[in-house]
Amino acid sequence: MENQRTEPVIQFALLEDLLNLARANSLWPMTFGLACCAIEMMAAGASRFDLDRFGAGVFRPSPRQSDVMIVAGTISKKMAPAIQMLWDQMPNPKWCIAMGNCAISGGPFEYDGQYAIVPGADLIVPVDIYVPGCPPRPEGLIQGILALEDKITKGEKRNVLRRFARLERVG
Amino acid sequence: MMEAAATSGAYWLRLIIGLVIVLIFSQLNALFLVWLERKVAGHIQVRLGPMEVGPHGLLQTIVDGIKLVGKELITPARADRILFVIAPVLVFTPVLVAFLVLPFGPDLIIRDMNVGLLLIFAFSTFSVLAILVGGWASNNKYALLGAIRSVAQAVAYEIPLLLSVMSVVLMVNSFRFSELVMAQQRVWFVFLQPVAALIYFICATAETNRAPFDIPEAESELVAGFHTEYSGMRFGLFFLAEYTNMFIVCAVATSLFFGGWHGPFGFSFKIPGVVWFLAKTYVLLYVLMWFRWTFPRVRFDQLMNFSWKVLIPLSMLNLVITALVLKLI
Amino acid sequence: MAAKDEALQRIRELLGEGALTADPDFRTGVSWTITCPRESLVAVMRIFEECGFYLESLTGLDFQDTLEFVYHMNTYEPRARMAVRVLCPHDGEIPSVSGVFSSALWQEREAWEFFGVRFSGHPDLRHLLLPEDADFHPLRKDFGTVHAYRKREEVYG
Amino acid sequence: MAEYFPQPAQQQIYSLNLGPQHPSTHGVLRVLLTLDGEYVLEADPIIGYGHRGHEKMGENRTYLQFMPNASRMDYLSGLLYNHGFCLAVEKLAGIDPPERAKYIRVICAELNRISSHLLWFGTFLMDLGAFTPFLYCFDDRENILDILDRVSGSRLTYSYCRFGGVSRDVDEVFVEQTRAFIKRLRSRWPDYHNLVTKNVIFIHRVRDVGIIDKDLARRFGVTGPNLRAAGVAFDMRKVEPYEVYDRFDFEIPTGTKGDALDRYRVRLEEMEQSCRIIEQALDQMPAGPYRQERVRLKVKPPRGEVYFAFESARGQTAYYLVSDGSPYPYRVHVRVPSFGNLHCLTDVLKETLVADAIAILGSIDIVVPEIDR
Repeated sequence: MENQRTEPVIQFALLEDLLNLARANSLWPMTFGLACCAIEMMAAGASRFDLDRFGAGVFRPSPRQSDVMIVAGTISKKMAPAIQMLWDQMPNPKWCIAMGNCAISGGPFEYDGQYAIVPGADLIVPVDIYVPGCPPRPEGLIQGILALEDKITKGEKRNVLRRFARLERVG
Repeated sequence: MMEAAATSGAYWLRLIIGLVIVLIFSQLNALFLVWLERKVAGHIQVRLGPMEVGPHGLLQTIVDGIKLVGKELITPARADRILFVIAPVLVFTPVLVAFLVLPFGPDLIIRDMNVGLLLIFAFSTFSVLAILVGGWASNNKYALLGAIRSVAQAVAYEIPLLLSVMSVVLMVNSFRFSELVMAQQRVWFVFLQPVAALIYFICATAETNRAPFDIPEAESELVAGFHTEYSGMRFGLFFLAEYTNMFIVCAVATSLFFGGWHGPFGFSFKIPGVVWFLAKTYVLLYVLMWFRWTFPRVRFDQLMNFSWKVLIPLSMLNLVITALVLKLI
Repeated sequence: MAAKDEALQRIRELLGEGALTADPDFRTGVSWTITCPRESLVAVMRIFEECGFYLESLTGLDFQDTLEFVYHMNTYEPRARMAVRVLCPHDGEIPSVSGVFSSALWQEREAWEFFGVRFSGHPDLRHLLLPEDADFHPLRKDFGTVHAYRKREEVYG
Repeated sequence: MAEYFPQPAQQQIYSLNLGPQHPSTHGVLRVLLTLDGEYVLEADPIIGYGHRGHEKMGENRTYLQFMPNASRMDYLSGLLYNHGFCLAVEKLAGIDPPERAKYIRVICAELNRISSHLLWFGTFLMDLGAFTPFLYCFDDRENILDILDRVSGSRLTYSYCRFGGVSRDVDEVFVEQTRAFIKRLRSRWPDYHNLVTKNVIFIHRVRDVGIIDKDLARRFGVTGPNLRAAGVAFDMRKVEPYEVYDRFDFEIPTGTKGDALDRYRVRLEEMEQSCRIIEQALDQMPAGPYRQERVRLKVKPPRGEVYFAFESARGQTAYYLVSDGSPYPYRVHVRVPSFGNLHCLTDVLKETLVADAIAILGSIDIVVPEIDR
């Protein structure tokens, strides 16, 4: 009963699924690095790892045109308001990946009496995916992005456009 | 021929069908070009480019388009609302007009006007206006800087562009595309007018804001240039217009200098004209992409100097020599 | 070696022999240490400037009884580095050397916000690394967690 | 629309906020530009967006616990910082690592220097608008990361050097891989020169742009390749040879004018010199232990201080350690080269174009978290 009441009057299930599928397979990250992890983010976009294969290699410099914010590095207290502003400038729907231990919990820089950093991106913006590591390897970031895709399509099996999914179904 | 049929229903039908085809073709073509660009860039840069969505990522740009449609459209609080909304529409409409006169094949011209060439250049200035409006209305310093740069660049490069085209027009004595192409049945004008062709191609690169002349949207300087504040499909329209513009300048180059629908030196190898035309256009498009992924960006004052001090005198000289030679023959 | 010897000679004339300590083995990475009273700091720095030195690093040390600022000077010669050490009470002021070396402009801003000692004569003493509204001096030993807070002679005595 | 420009003649000067999120500020730098049209009248770099309090952290942990911080300051040349910190502590505590360890450290440090310069090369060209060299450099850089990854277990933030040696010994595969990499890198130079150095647009963009001359460099304490481009052959590896650098035959490349083109050439030549050092070190590397067994994990240096300067990829870097005789340092201060290199921009950026300002910012090679510490 509870479920029925919250359902919308008009069902856009198919359209919504299609949109989610499109969104999942075209995640444009923002060109936005904070510290060490930014280099691994660049490496993930570069030749060997090539995020562009998954349609996530279009690094947009403007927050207005990006879908996912990869918080790559330590968030200092001075930087935190800028990150919040960038997040607010991004158009909906938008996602956030906290890349590296610093963005997850302050990482190696968090201790009693630390005055300079914000321990965790989730304190200032809603985070969808956490990618641990100091810094995470590019493979880790790629897995994080794939996990975000699965989250958007509400399940790995439903991301029918991805070649991995097709291969798995055959095999 | 057209004038006789003007009153009949067949004429209108033909125009409407043509418009629909143009709309669909231009959109699909732009999407395909974006995909091509990403693949070309990928292969130049020892990587693969889009691979996962569709075979070799063919569906990638369609998926991108659907996603852009589903994005929130943000109008900045201090923007000039009306102009801000109009600009993306303004940038795309003139692009469509150009398709009406492009000679895809001997029978594949929607409207073979006697001022076809002029029409294209008249409307191409429109996109500069749209960029200016968009950059101005965003109320963002980066966008405004990009818009200003774009206007200055367009003013500087429109002149040598038209001068180089004029030398071809002098040889044919017509602005009509079909006549321009027919004149190249035996010899393409690129062999008779190599300087004009070169100048045209350089200016066309600048006109479409492509690297190395991409200073209006110079990513490392002006964030995203004039479309910094645009989100969702409004940004998508700017993006599609850029690629459609590229197609148009290359198509014009094909019909002016590379023989349009003709094969080389009168041999068509039984291949339809439209295939020749598109093939040549895509080769030129590939060259444009090749430029982009090879060259660094020029500086603003260098760009201006190059146009005013090199290209304009050179194209002027070329025009005078053409006129003299034509007079002597 | 000319620049180093010339500077040494002139500082010896200014401050007297007692202010100089040599480290011939270069064990601490500094060839000469100059203990300088606050009021002659600018004069010493001017000598260094005229002899072709540059201000390599400016940092402070916090002790229970005093603050100490260390200016590392270097020139483009082997083993030429010299340290100028200035003592300053916790609520004192130090003359700014930004008029002599431009690099001191930022380094003094940093030292000010970290140690809370004003540099008199600095044209633009704003926060450098900390947020603009920061009202603490993090490198003072009474701020945050530190392992030890000692008197000066416990470390250097 | 009149309210936008009420008095056109007086409104021509405006300020532009470059960063902290901007594609070419290399992290979180913010530069406040005062512009007249496209000309920069004043530039005020505002730093501190990456401030993590490294120096404060040094005061409440042991020397070994501070080691990971060392490589996270300048993450592009993390091993060099790690190496320098180990050398500083060893000097303070009087530890002498075995010969083999010294050679391993030098080889890895120089590999790291090359990878740092390669990344600079890529990002500099990206600032100039060329995207492809960036990916070529990353492609080459991955090979270095493979080698270092294999011996140290980390791709970016190494803690490979330990007090009295290195954490693990290297094997034959390491030597082979390193030699193969040097061969590969040398075969790539013609590509880079064809793509970039001989490119007319590139040369016009960087020649006579952002001149940092000797005098300006001295006033602001500019060091490293930026200083050498101005014609001063000042390199800690030659001037105050540490580790085993005095046993190798290498040159210090210098420029003449100190413009962006000189800085570009100096860095390219430095990569080649690093290759020479690595080759000689590989040839001379002795067998033997790779670490001193007697070093305690909790190093306890005697009372005193040390100021240890070394050459990182960006210039002269120094650790200033003060010990009170306990296993915890009393004070850790780091002299970072990018600090001075960035500060001199307040002078250099004056009366340049915005496009040039970006090119200069790219050419001096800064790492913002290193400046902010």
